[in-house]
Amino acid sequence: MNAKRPNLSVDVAGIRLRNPVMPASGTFGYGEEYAPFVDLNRLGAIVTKGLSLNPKAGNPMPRIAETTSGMLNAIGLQNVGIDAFVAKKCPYYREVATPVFANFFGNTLEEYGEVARRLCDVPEVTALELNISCPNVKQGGIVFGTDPKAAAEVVSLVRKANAKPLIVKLSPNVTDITVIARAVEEAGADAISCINTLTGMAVDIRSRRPKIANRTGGLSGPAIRPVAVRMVHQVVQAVKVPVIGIGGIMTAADALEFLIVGARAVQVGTANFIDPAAMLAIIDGIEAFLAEEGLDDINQLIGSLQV
Amino acid sequence: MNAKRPNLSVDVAGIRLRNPVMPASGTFGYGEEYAPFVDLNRLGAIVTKGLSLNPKAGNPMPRIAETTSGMLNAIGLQNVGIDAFVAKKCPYYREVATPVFANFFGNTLEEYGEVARRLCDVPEVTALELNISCPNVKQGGIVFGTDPKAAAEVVSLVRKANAKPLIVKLSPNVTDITVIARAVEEAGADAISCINTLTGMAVDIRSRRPKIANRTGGLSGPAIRPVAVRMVHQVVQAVKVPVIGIGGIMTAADALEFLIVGARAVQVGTANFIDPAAMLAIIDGIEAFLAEEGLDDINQLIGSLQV
Amino acid sequence: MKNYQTIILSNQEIAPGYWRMRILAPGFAAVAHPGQFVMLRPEQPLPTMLRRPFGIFRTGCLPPECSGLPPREYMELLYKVVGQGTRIMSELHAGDRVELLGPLGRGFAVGDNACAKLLVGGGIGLVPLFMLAEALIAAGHRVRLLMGGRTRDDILAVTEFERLGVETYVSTDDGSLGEEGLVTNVLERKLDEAPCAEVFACGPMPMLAAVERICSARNVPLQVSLEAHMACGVGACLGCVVKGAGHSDQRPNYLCTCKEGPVFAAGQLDWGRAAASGEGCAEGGCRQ
Amino acid sequence: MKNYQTIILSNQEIAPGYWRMRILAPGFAAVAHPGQFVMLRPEQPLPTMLRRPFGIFRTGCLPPECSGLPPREYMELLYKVVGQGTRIMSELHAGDRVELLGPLGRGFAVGDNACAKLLVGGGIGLVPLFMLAEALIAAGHRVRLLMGGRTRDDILAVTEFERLGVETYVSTDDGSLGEEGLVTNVLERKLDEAPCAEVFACGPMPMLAAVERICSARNVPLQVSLEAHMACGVGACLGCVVKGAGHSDQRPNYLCTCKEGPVFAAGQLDWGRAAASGEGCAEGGCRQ
Ligand SMILES: Cc1cc2nc3c(=O)[nH]c(=O)nc-3n(C[C@H](O)[C@H](O)[C@H](O)COP(=O)(O)OP(=O)(O)OC[C@H]3O[C@@H](n4cnc5c(N)ncnc54)[C@H](O)[C@@H]3O)c2cc1C
Ligand SMILES: Cc1cc2nc3c(=O)[nH]c(=O)nc-3n(C[C@H](O)[C@H](O)[C@H](O)COP(=O)(O)OP(=O)(O)OC[C@H]3O[C@@H](n4cnc5c(N)ncnc54)[C@H](O)[C@@H]3O)c2cc1C
Ligand SMILES: Cc1cc2nc3c(=O)[nH]c(=O)nc-3n(C[C@H](O)[C@H](O)[C@H](O)COP(=O)(O)O)c2cc1C
Ligand SMILES: Cc1cc2nc3c(=O)[nH]c(=O)nc-3n(C[C@H](O)[C@H](O)[C@H](O)COP(=O)(O)O)c2cc1C
Ligand code: FES
Ligand code: FES
Repeated sequence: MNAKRPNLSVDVAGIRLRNPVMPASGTFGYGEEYAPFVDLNRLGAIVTKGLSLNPKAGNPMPRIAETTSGMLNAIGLQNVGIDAFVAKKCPYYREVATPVFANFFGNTLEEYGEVARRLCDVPEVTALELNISCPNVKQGGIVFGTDPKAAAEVVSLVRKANAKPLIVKLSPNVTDITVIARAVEEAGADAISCINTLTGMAVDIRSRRPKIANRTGGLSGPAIRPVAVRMVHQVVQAVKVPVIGIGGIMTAADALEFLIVGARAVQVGTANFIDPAAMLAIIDGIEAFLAEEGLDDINQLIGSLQV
Repeated sequence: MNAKRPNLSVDVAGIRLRNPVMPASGTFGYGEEYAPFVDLNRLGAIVTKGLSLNPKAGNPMPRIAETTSGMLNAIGLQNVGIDAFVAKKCPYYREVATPVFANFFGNTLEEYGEVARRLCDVPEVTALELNISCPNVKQGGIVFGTDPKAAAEVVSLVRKANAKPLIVKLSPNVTDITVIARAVEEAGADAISCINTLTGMAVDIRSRRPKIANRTGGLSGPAIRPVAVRMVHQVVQAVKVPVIGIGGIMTAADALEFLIVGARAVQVGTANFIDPAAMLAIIDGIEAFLAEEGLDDINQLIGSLQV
Repeated sequence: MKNYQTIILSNQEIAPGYWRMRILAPGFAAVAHPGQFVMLRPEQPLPTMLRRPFGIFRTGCLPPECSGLPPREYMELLYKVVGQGTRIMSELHAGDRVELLGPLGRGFAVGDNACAKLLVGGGIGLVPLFMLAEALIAAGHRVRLLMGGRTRDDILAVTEFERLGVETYVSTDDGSLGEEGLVTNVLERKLDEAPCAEVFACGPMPMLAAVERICSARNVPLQVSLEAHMACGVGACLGCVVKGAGHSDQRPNYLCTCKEGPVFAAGQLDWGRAAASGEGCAEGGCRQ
Repeated sequence: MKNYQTIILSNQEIAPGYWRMRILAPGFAAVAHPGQFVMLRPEQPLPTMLRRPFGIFRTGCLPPECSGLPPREYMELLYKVVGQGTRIMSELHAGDRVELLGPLGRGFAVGDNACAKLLVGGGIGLVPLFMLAEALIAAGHRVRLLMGGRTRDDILAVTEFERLGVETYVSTDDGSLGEEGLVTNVLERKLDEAPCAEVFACGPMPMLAAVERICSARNVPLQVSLEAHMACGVGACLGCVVKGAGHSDQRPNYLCTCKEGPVFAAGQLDWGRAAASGEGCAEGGCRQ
């Protein structure tokens, strides 16, 4: 046995994280909600729920439904809005020694730009995570993240509006994710996180109604993990910037799959609902795995896929 | 209780099926393999494994891996080739009073056309199911089914080569499945079946190798059902031809979700491996549901989604 | 609020389709308030994965045993088998491991109002009322339980309320137990008899909407306990929202059932819409 | 071949990590051949879903009981806990329901060759050899079992073979039981002593490859039982293929492990590639 504990720290978008494990946006509130279960100082980063320029009401109820080894959600990006976030949520982060990634979105290019600008002078926010899985209301609802040109446009705009490290989060609902990944890299992304949820639907057969009011919702959870691992594998090969792997991570073994295909860090989403302390178990499990395998640095494992 | 048994028969591509339940290609062999467990005369149709012009070797081992509520396969479309199919497998179908759908594919336009032609004079084959989830080797490996123009081209070619009812099976690995669906409808498809498998990957964390030799494989099983239901829902609204729903159907309740969103029939894939008699249970379950709901015809249920 | 990794002490069917599960939970009783809930999950590989929300029926303590077993604090659920998750729960045995997150949410507010306390329960909605009754009785209040159900099988634990000293009035839709008819008819009658009252209700949404109409027409204070589909139970996912009073698309007023509820003062909620929607719970979202 | 929906009669750990499961299976014994296998699945909601393949260790019959229970035919598995599926199996109890598909595949061919029979088992690879030994002994053959494992914990059921009248030779990598070294060393010695022999082997692929080299060098007939990841078990999915003799990309010769195997005459297989690949089973695909 290795007496020294293996190094877990990784660099993402120029930020040193104490370990590669962080929550996925929208599944961990603003962090504070989980403080009774998780010592936030043990996480690699905190990722906020998606923020928008104005407070957003979100979708009607019901908003969630369970599916086989997955869940659908159509929260509708409900959030307090960027100003309330800065005023009411950020002060809490001063007590936490963990970098905060602010996830945000917009319905127009201008909105994206404006949110980015308002986060410039917020010292509590270390980096931006740009969610491009949102419909562009001005361009007929086409999702920013499914068109490489629209994706590049929003990324360069945000890039100019705010100098903080910029992570761009990709949608999996595309024919070729590497095209989008390359477009956002060229436009200035410092890192890429993927994947967001797959669009899905479930029906209550008795009432003949969709199980969620919005009809379709985002599928997350272990069901989607193979799709996520595949996409992360593809993106890692297509770009030079670090990639954060997301999708169905429940255990350390799941997280390791992403790291082995080359993800520099991972985000844990749905698992937080099932076990509020899931991320801590994942961090401990990764450390134990490294020790078992005789590796003294997690960076030896990252991208170690044998093909 | 309704004394009369509810009508289960549906029309797909001009063919009357005794019920809407049939196997998904590649999960039921040529039918004969499951004859010890399933009375083939009880099925709506028999769908063969994917056939190609020449016998195809398929991929190296391992070819399958289980994932959470799903499985990955990379069989590589191994098959006996169209001529051996006609000579050796078709005679068996003469003893079965169930329509046979021949699923087939090609690596070039010409191959698609030639297979279709060779199926012209095969009376045992009732309809063609065209699998367009294959890479077009001549056009740099771009998958026929991910590009509306390529998809339309192969469909019209096959349409001309063979007058039998033509079902086109769509790939889910696209940004907007309705674009492909409309393209193949315009090109002459009599029905659309969807979905084929989602591309996925899994890694053995100890050996750091992909769990299947081909690296990526097709994800099937209940994990993908919400994605499949969503896509069927979209396609049903986008086209006029009947749609056959596929993806993660394990139980009658699962099949009913597809029928309610508007699928005229369903295919059962991975479930056959778990329970060889799964399709019979699904047929019985659909019939029982209709009776419980006081419906005397399955067509009253099809497309009954309340939105 | 704690995540217990603990075991089941017993799990028994008490009426067709209704089960009572006793779970070892040291320290739970001291922090649990009437009307709070837990998120539960069997600790075994399962195809369902989200925790299920359940009201806290009661807490208690097993005395030490001759065998030397020390006293054991427990909490109890009463649950109805409605789908896959509750069916799996009903197949668990004493000794099986479960994960229990709780106590969660905001329970009933027990103020100093001296009027009679009317508890209105519909079916399994009875659950959060038992600890409330215990607290009210302990505080010296007169407590009546109006308990409604479809048939006699849906009337649960009434004798346990009676043992506390609660006056109980049972009604069933089919008259198979107690009075025939809706529990809301009984409520109207009781309020007409003695208008100085405070009402606490839990049950299906149509029942709650009717209770709300009855109480607001008479200016009787009302608290209701709602249900909503939940993922996290701690206010993080925003899956469980209901529309609060004055909610509009322009000025959203969302409330989290899990964190700001499940018990709400009737005045906090948007009843117009909730009643119209006919959903099993008021509709809406999380106020920030 | 039948799909049994049946129950477990017993499930016991017989060595660290190795379990023996007895399953009620009327009519199974009459149709099961040595070397065949079953596909098994616990009949309960599970996150894993595919059936797992297991060799048939033996079949038998429980005598009628005083309680009036009639005689009960069963089949027995010996299995090693290696992953989630086998772990879940090890947590099952008598009375739990399982689905059992079988007997499946092609077992050992027992010809009229009069030479001595050498059975070579590596670890859990011992399983299909027991019924083979029974059949060979019954046919009057002299049967020897060469059993290898990493440590003494991997040497199973040897006394049961001895009770049949099989001569057993145990070797372990660490010498903790029997001879220290590889089972293939023992095989070479035995064949040198008495070259008129027929070999039947089951175990990890490197062992099988070594056995094949030893036997083909001496022209000794060999049958091997292979493992492959399986989905259907009946020849429909083509997931379980191995490369047959003379296989090439141009002229593929694929064999289904589930249908044309799991037992193959060594000459049917493509050993060059299989040995080189170092996989847990020979590589390849299904001949049509
Ligand atoms: C605060 C609160 C307290 C509750 N207390 C009790 C109680 O004491 N006893 C009791 O029997 N039931 C109670 N319920 C309802 C209980 O949570 C559901 O019956 C249960 O989740 C159904 O799970 P299932 O898997 O059997 O059903 P399914 O219908 O298969 O569940 C599918 C999904 O829908 C959710 N769901 C289904 N019905 C409900 C519902 N009525 N409320 C919330 N989510 C639902 C499930 O949690 C699951 O995520 C309570 C619900 C809430 C929100
Ligand atoms: C014909 C045949 C006979 C067998 N007989 C026995 C036996 O008698 N006793 C015994 O202990 N084991 C036997 N095995 C191996 C046994 O099937 C695997 O150990 C078991 O499937 C592992 O399942 P798991 O979920 O615990 O492991 P996991 O590794 O979690 O399984 C993941 C997937 O891989 C498959 N898999 C993993 N290892 C193997 C393997 N070695 N062979 C085939 N599939 C595998 C599983 O079936 C599953 O689909 C046999 C295999 C075959 C093909
Ligand atoms: C309830 C819920 C809310 C989410 N909200 C957001 C969000 O606001 N912004 C975002 O980029 N992703 C959001 N996501 C997606 C997750 O961050 C993550 O990409 C996805 O859930 C896949 O990971 P998982 O399988 O580990 O949950 C949300 C997911 C869930 C389940
Ligand atoms: C082992 C296997 C082989 C398959 N082979 C084919 C094939 O040859 N042609 C085809 O169109 N689809 C093939 N499919 C896809 C299925 O027909 C079906 O579209 C998919 O599995 C989703 O359905 P399911 O979730 O019910 O399995 C195959 C699927 C599996 C699992
Ligand atoms: S259940 Fe997640 S916010 Fe209420
Ligand atoms: S396991 Fe399906 S063909 Fe062998």
